[in-house]
Amino acid sequence: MTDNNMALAQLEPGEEAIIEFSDVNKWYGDFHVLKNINFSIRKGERIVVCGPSGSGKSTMTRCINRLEEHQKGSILVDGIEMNDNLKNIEAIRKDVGMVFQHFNLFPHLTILENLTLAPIWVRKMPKKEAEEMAMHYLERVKIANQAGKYPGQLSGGQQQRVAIARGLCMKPRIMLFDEPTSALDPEMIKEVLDVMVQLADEGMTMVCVTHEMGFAKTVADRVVFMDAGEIVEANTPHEFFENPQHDRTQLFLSQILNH
Amino acid sequence: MTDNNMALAQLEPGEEAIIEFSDVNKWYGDFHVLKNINFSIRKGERIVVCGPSGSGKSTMTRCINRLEEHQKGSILVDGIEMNDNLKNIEAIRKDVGMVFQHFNLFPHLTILENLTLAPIWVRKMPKKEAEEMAMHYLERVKIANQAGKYPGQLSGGQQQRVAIARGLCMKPRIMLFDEPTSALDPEMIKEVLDVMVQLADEGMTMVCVTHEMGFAKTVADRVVFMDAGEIVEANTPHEFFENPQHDRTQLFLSQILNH
Amino acid sequence: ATLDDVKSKGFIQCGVSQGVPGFSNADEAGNWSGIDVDACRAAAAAVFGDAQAVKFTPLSAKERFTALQSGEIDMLSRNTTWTYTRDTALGLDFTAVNFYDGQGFMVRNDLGVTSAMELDGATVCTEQGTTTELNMADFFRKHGLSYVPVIVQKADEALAAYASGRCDVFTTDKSGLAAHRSKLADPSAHVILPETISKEPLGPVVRHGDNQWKDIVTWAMFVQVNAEEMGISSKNVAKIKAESKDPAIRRLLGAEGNMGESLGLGADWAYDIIAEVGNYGEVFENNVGPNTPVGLPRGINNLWTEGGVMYAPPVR
Amino acid sequence: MSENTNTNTSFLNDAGNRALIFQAVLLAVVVFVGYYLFSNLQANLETRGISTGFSFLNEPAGFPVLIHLIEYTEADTYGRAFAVALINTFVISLLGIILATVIGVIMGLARLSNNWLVARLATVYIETLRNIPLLLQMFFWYFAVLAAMPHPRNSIVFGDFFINKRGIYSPNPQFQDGSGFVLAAFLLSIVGAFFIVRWAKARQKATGNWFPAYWASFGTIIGVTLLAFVVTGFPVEFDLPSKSRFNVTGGMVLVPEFVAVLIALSTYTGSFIAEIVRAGILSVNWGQTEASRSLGLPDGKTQRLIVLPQALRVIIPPLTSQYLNLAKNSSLGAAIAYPELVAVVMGTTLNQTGQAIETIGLCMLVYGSLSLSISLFMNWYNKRMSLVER
Amino acid sequence: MAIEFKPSPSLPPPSDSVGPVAWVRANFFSSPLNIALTLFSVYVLYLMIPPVLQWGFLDATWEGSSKAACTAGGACWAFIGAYFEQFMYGLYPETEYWRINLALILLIVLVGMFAIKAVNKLFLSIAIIVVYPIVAFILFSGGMFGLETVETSNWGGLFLTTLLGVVGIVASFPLGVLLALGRRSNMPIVKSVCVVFIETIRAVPLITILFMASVMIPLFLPEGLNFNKLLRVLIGITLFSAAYMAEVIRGGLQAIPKGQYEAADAMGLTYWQSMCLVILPQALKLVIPGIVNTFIGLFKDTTLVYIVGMFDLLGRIQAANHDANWLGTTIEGYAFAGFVYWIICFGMSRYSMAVERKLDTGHKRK
Ligand SMILES: Nc1ncnc2c1ncn2[C@@H]1O[C@H](COP(=O)(O)OP(=O)(O)OP(=O)(O)O)[C@@H](O)[C@H]1O
Ligand SMILES: Nc1ncnc2c1ncn2[C@@H]1O[C@H](COP(=O)(O)OP(=O)(O)OP(=O)(O)O)[C@@H](O)[C@H]1O
Ligand SMILES: [Mg+2]
Ligand SMILES: [Mg+2]
Repeated sequence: MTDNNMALAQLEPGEEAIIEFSDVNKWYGDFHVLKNINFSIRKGERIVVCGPSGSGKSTMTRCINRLEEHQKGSILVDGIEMNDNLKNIEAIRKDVGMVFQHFNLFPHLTILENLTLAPIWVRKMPKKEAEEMAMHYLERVKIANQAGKYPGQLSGGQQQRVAIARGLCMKPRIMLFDEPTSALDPEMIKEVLDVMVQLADEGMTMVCVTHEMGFAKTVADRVVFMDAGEIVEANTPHEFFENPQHDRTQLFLSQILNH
Repeated sequence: MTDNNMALAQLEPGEEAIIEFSDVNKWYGDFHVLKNINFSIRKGERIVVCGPSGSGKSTMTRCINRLEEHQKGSILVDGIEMNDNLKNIEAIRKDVGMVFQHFNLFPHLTILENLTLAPIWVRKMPKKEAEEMAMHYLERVKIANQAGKYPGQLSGGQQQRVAIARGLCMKPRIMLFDEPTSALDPEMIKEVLDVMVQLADEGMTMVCVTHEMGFAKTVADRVVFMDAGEIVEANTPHEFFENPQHDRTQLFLSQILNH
Repeated sequence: ATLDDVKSKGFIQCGVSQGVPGFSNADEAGNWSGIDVDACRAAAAAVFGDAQAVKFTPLSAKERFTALQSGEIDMLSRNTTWTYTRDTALGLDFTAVNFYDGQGFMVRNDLGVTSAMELDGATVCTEQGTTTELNMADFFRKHGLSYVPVIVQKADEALAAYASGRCDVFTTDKSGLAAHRSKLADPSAHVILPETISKEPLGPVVRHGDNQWKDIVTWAMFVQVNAEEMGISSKNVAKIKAESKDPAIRRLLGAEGNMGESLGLGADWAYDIIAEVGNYGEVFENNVGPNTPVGLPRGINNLWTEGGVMYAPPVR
Repeated sequence: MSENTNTNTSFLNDAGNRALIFQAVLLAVVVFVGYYLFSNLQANLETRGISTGFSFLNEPAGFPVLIHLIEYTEADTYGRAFAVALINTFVISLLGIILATVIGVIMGLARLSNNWLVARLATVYIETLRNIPLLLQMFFWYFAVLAAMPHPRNSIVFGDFFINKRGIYSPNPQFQDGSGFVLAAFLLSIVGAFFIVRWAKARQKATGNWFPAYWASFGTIIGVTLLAFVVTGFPVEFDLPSKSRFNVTGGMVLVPEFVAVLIALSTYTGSFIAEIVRAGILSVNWGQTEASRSLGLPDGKTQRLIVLPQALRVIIPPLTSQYLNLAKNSSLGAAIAYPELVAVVMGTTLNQTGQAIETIGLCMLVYGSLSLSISLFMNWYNKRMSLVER
Repeated sequence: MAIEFKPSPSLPPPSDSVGPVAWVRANFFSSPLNIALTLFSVYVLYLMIPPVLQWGFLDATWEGSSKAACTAGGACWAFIGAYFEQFMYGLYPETEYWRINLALILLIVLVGMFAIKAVNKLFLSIAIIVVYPIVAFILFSGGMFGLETVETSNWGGLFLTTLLGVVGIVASFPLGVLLALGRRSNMPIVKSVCVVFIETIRAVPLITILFMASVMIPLFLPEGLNFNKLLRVLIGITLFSAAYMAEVIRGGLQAIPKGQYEAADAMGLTYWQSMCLVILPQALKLVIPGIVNTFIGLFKDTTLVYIVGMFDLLGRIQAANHDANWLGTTIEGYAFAGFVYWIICFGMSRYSMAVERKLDTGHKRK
């Protein structure tokens, strides 16, 4: 990594970081999947992560809310160190919402119940209040009229919007998206991206793994390119697309933009 | 059917027909699926069959090697009448190769074993000879290097090419294709069509149910259009595409070419 | 200890057979009767002064010792033969003999067999887990006879196998043969062969290691024999207690002193046994005597004074 | 101080520590319960003077056993009686498994038959037997069918075969001098048959011509053996069964207890296997059959070369558990006087020796190892089959 | 210019390819083998049906008070009539039958109330799982509220069979869930304890477990501590079916996609919250057919209690078969028992298949 991008991966002194990776390493068995990740994310920043398949994008993202454990280095989220301490993990998960590629809605619960589950059981919110809040978020993703249905009765795009609303219901300070549109048909991708753009406009801190380069250009503050478990390049979208520093990045961009 | 197309469905007197449908009728229960099919195919001719879903294309094709029984009329293949006589059926099946939409390779046998199975057990060929022949055909479809693998380890396009090679291994005089490319991804379609074009160039008699109109234009001697169990129109590709006689054909072509 | 246990439960759990008329058998209403049942009732009368304070657990022969060892039952009264091994190695203690028996054979009349010596080559049915199984083996070995053993889990099923013709011979204790014969469709079509091939002293059994409880069960039986010897029966016991001058009788019935104390029981323990269950002779007559369907003669089970072997140590 | 409480709570909150503590507690509970039960047991055995240990296995048993495939008399030890029972359990399980498989395959195929009547009959068979308790079926075969059989005096007679309440009697071959020669001829012909098959395979590989090797080798075995008999002048005498005073004596006999257990076990398990076979065959895509047919393979070869090998992969895992069930269910034979493990060991032996812990433990051990070996074998077989796939 | 296309009319199929004649030909006589099979089947039916009809119905005797009344040569159903109440209730006092009937009706009403929308399902479940067993127990054993005490040794017949089956399955359910969760745990000791328990139980026959329960448990308890034989047998049956239940439930747990666990984790639900709220509701729904099948197996297996000296339906029939008045009615007894078991087990298996079909479609998107 050149000094140039390095600078963009680290923050200026004095800036407030909401997520901080220092020397993070992770192995699956013998397989070194994350190598020496050093990276900080400012409050309110919108990060897009891209890179070839298997490069460790998902793994890195999932380390942020401890769906995966890292073995070396430290991750600080909102000032809390990520370790085995259950209290810490709980606290962080309350603050971090996540949206998955395959939505992972709970099929046995209605849309409304999907949304109120965590507020009621984790935040101990009264049911009524939780439902009001849920309806609010459902309106924001424009499917309030589907509240009583089951996930199986919705289209993929609608389901993904519900998943986003479910993440928001915990009023997280950070939202993680792991390829939220890659399981969707083209018409539905737009629905979902629209909602995400809207969220970005509201100043939510976002980490989004995606190959939707249009989305990256519009909303990202920085684009991170990973390969083979390393951050190869991190830069503003303009710099990233117009003037990639690394030949690996150039190759990747040529492939993905031609497609 | 007008007399005009009729002429194209029937042969001139004196021409040698390798497949001959006369007044063929077939019912599934009460459902009249083939209605009065009269149609002859010359030796070495390449026929493309198209038509809307459910029109009886597959059924007609499968009658040629008696995967389906017809109830009225007669089908002659290579001069042999199609009836309940097991000897006849066996004789015809040796002469007719078939390629299915879903490949239907035998998953518990290697590619090579898939190819040599019928030569060894039906043609009583020595194993060594059968394997040499199989390798020859595998080379023709350009996957000789996969001979030792199992079907599950190949891509769809490769599997379909193996299926074609398997059909060829019986040295059939006629090859039937039932939508051989419709289960494939776009890149793979080309692989398979290339092999089929090559076959056509060698003068094999072919009956091919497909909606690949490009293929039809390039290789077909005649295109047959079916609807509701009838042959609506049968004509040279040029006439068929440029100057369809029937409104039904026009409608179908307008739909399929726009797509 | 078992006595404390029993007292706190309020009843004696007694293992009996699953249905041998005259020994232990339940009627349609589930009321149990028989010699073995009365042994349990005698103990209950001694402990509680109430012969009905008993619950019965019907057991097959093969279950019975385990049930006793494991503590599932407090006493076993299930025409069980007193043998050396059982007394010493099984963790059991035999108390007294309430019926002297011997093993015999039953066959169909129409076979024309008159002696057990003619049974060469016969198929023999018996119940599993009894001394019968062993005695039968010994008998045939001793006389060099061949036989086919069919050993069935439960007595009733062994009998059913015999009745259905699976076997030529049914063997068990002779009293049992008589009892079982009464359960066959046509009892007179079957004959009990004269040979008695073993000694079968039957009696209640308790767990090893609890002498007090063993004494209670033992002496409950002895009291009944002594009572018969002294001419005390359930009908006259109240009168005798009030009137008798015989110190032996007065001691026995608790009119004088407290013989029950050393057993941990009350002074009336013997009185209660006789009053509620009767003396040995009564028990015999009521359950298996000549006037019952089983119809056994008193034979060696008579008092020693009458030519039998029933002899109980004195209560003093 | 605050630091102190912090480390304290974080110790308990640490996921790893929690797991450790939880497991330690569980382990402690398991050990404690085990110890508690064991000490009670010891105390109880002690106070009641129950003998312990396995020395009883060397003492004479004194009881007879109806069916013994090894030499056994009343004078033999409990250990030998145990061995006899063990063999009886093995034999009934093995025969049951074979028979149940045959019945299951036939019934499974019959249920798929395109003959309506055959399919219905098979359905009735399957749905009836699998929904009735096995013990009831055993009782039925033993008590009800037995009662309907004729008395020995009125045996059903087929030549030298007798059928009556006491069993099925057949001649028992007694081998005389010279039968060694016949045996040798028999073994040789098996070896020969093996070579015929190998030769036929090689020839087919080389020339493609098929030779009916299995029939030929079958014929060879029969022919050579018969020839040897003729040459040696039939050195076999048959101990023929004949009626005697009580029974039919002599010959070989299959006693009703054995027959009833075998029929009940195999028909009952067969009904489950039939469903497994059916499901396995249905799981093979119809396209496979069509592809095979369009290659010109006749239906028989299609089934043998294409459908069955694929169906087997689906069939084997559930089949394994049926075999396990059958082996365990053989213990019900105890209820109808078949002298298998439970009857002899947990029944008579336990009763004569009073050693419940040892005898029941022994039985559980045997069944445990029986189950284990069947499932190990089937896993191995399964692995071999599925290796072929990928 | 373009010719209009009119599909030709569909004609009826030739008479020899449809209709009963064609059906018969296709199903019975399509090939020589088929003809042989048909003839064979007809012969089997001929061997079986007329004698069974003759015996079971035409020549049967329906009333009478002993075997002597059955003179027609056919089945002696009078035997079943005479013993019917014992077969159903065992030796339970006749005057108290209403208690069992009442408990049964209560159960049916409670379960039936699931169909009513207005009823709160949670309360109903609690009523069935917690309150009902207590009520039923009091009804059955009495000794309270002026009800006469009925010894458990007098419980028997179909009543006992059902009791064993239902209690066994209901009680083994929570245990099975715990064992299944334990077996999937990544804590090695928890996992091995569960694996050892499950595999040991599954390796041995039920009869050894029943035998242990009925005679050996007291050997492991301190002297004086002892409890009812029925209870001990119930514990044995429960442990036994819990091991099988655990495997069924484990199958359901495995079928839940990993994403569901992850989504629950990401929301901050604790282990037990995510199990109870997210995973188990889905997993259990998936394995309802498996649970019903386990129940069918258990229901049939309850007959083994007869071997340890309890008189369930089969036991009562076996006992009645030895009644001197009714000797020779063995087949009738077994036929009746077979019929009862068959109705119940077959009914349940059909039910489970229906559930399976419903779940199959229910999960898909329309
Ligand atoms: N549970 C696991 N065990 C072992 N290896 C894993 C596991 N999960 C992921 N991997 C491997 O780690 C590497 C990185 O995986 P990751 O899912 O983070 O990649 P990615 O960049 O998100 O790829 P994609 O674009 O395909 O989602 C891959 O090579 C993958 O095979
Ligand atoms: N086995 C069958 N039983 C009953 N009806 C059938 C059967 N097979 C096909 N059909 C019906 O016969 C009609 C013709 O089927 P066929 O498969 O020949 O159509 P097709 O022209 O090949 O259509 P597609 O393009 O969808 O493959 C359809 O309406 C179909 O539903
Ligand atoms: Mg990923
Ligand atoms: Mg088609």
